[in-house]
Amino acid sequence: MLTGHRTWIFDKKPVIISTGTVVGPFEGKGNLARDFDLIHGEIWLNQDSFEKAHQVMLEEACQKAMEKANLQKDQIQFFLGGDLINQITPTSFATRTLGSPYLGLFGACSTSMEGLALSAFLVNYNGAKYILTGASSHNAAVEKQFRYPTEYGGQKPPTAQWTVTGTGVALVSPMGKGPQVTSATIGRIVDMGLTDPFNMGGAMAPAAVDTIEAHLKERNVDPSYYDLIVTGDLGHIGREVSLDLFKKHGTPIKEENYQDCGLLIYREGQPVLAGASGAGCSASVVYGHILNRMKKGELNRVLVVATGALLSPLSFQQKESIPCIAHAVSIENGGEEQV
Amino acid sequence: MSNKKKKKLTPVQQEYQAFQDQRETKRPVFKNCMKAFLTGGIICLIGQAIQTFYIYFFDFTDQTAGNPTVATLIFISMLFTGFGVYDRIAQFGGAGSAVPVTGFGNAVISAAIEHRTEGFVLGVGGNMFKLAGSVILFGVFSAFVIATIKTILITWGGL
Amino acid sequence: MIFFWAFVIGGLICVIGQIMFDVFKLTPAHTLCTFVVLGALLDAFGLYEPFIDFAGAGATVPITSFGNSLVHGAMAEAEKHGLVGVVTGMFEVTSAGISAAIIFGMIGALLFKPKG
Amino acid sequence: MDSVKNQSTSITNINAKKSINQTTANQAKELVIKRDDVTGVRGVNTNKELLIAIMVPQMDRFQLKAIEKSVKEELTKEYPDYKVQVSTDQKMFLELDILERKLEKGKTGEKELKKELGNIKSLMKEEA
Repeated sequence: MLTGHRTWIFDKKPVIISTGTVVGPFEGKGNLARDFDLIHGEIWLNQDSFEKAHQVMLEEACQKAMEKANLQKDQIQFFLGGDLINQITPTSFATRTLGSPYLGLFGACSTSMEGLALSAFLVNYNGAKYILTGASSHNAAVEKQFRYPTEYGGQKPPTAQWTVTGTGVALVSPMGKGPQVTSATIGRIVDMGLTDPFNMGGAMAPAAVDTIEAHLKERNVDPSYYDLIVTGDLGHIGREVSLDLFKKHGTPIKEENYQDCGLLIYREGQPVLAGASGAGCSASVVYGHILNRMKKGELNRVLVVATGALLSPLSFQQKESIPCIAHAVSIENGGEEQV
Repeated sequence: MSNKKKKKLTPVQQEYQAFQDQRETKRPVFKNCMKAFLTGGIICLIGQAIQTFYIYFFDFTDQTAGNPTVATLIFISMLFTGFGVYDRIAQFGGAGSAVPVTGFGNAVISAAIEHRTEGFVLGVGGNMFKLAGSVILFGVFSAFVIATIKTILITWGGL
Repeated sequence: MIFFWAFVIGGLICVIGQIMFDVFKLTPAHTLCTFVVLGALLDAFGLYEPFIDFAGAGATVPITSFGNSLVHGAMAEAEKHGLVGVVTGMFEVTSAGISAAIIFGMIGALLFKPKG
Repeated sequence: MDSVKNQSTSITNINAKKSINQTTANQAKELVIKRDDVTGVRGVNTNKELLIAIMVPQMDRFQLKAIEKSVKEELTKEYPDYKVQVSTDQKMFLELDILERKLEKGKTGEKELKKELGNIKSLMKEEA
């Protein structure tokens, strides 16, 4: 049901019945290692290219999610997902293995929540019984495409962020046990004219603020309604900038209830500069860490705001600014199991 | 950013950029310069050592020793790039590792290694110079212009 | 003594590069292109050779010397063959650097895999 | 490296009596070392040629080519009968140093000396 301009309230409360998260070695050394289903020891995953490794990671995550929910491949009705590589080939190729009907998405690093919002919408209106949705990224594959060859010696400024090698998928269903998707706010493009591809956080912060404020207003709730508002990959700079923007706009968001996936995933001292980024960042942290905490009852209401910078190497070279977007999805613990 | 570019921005964008600028982590310019000095200096020092070695033990003069020195440095650069060390050095040294010829070698070699998965012809061959190509282009073209002007001046201007 | 100056001059050239990175926010590619053109220009006025005499590898190892030796090669041939020499002599001096980069690039691609 | 540094502050006089007469080279060295912008000299002569390698203090190396030229002019004026060659190249200095020592020991004959000089000269002609 549409509320306001761009918020959907899901009255049937679709359930995330299971998740699958797979990450690389660098993430395995981070803070959240215990929350991931599978941690690979090396970034090649025994494949002969980074792109194939990227694809395999997604296949494994889907497998994990289906295993946990006791489902077979042919029971999955739709797959909604995407990644950052040209024409989202890793996701498309992984879905070729999966064999289910497939809707490819691109929202850069906001793909995870774009997929979850759409899946919840489809499920809410009886469009499907089981939908798999997810997003993934592979550090080396993304670096290769967006920046320089991985072994090239280019100094990254302190504003740069580290692309996560990781993937997270969620199985959404109208019934079952698990955290429920209660509402979603679709973001609009916010472009503040920033052009520095090594400062994504600063570019994306206004988009996150725009979506969060719209969500709170249209859903008519106070920020304190949520135990946690978690952004996708704003990093240190984006988080700080967005907090100051909230202050400026008079939105009472408490610093301790406002976190960022890009800051949660890595340990202090890992050389990631301003934090993590990548489509797999919010996907793996939310579907791994955040949902685990919800299942344990540490968190009951969470608003996930995945942020994306919609640039390409081409647009950057043509001196275009960086358009940004953020999608918000609220995930809440339901009282009792739905049937 | 130039003023011309700024004029195209809306007031809201300008306001946000100023806002963002205050919060952006500043690049530690002085510290980076020190690191670049150290890294670049050491690479040149190694270069000098190699050059002296070639002069003392082979038939190379001050003039001709430059060539084997450059080749040797690029060879070392290949090893460091291949073993995944050069990008670490570069994160520390910045321009200190990019400006010496080893940085040129690194740009060629890293691209070659990276695109091996696309095959040797289209991958390695097609991408080898995707970073270093511009250096060659601008070097050659500017040298062409300069040498042409100079030659014309010498021939007809009696310089 | 030459070792000391190779270190200092080489280091200082890199500092200029770092300033171009950090203060003028140029990409590495833009910085290096600027350096090469600068090297060629300095040689046009005969200013780069004394630098090499003074600092040795401190002046020949940075990429500026690439522009310098391109002009050098071109000029040496131009003295013999006129304007045609500008084109034919271009790579006379710099061939070592470029051929080394190509050869070791290929060997690197055969031997190594990116480490990520 | 160190050995050259020490040598560079001095000049060596080769015994004139042994094998080939090196008086001209010795005199030329005495003359050149008096200059402020030269710290070391090596040189050898045949009956037609005079080869001199000089070392220049670090701070004067910016004017390396000019110094080379002026030393050459000075020597050409002094020894008009000889074909004078002056070099600031480190390699030349090293090679002449080796040759001087051989001459000092008196083991080098005239033929051999000419051959060695030919080698050194061809080395110098190679463009970078």
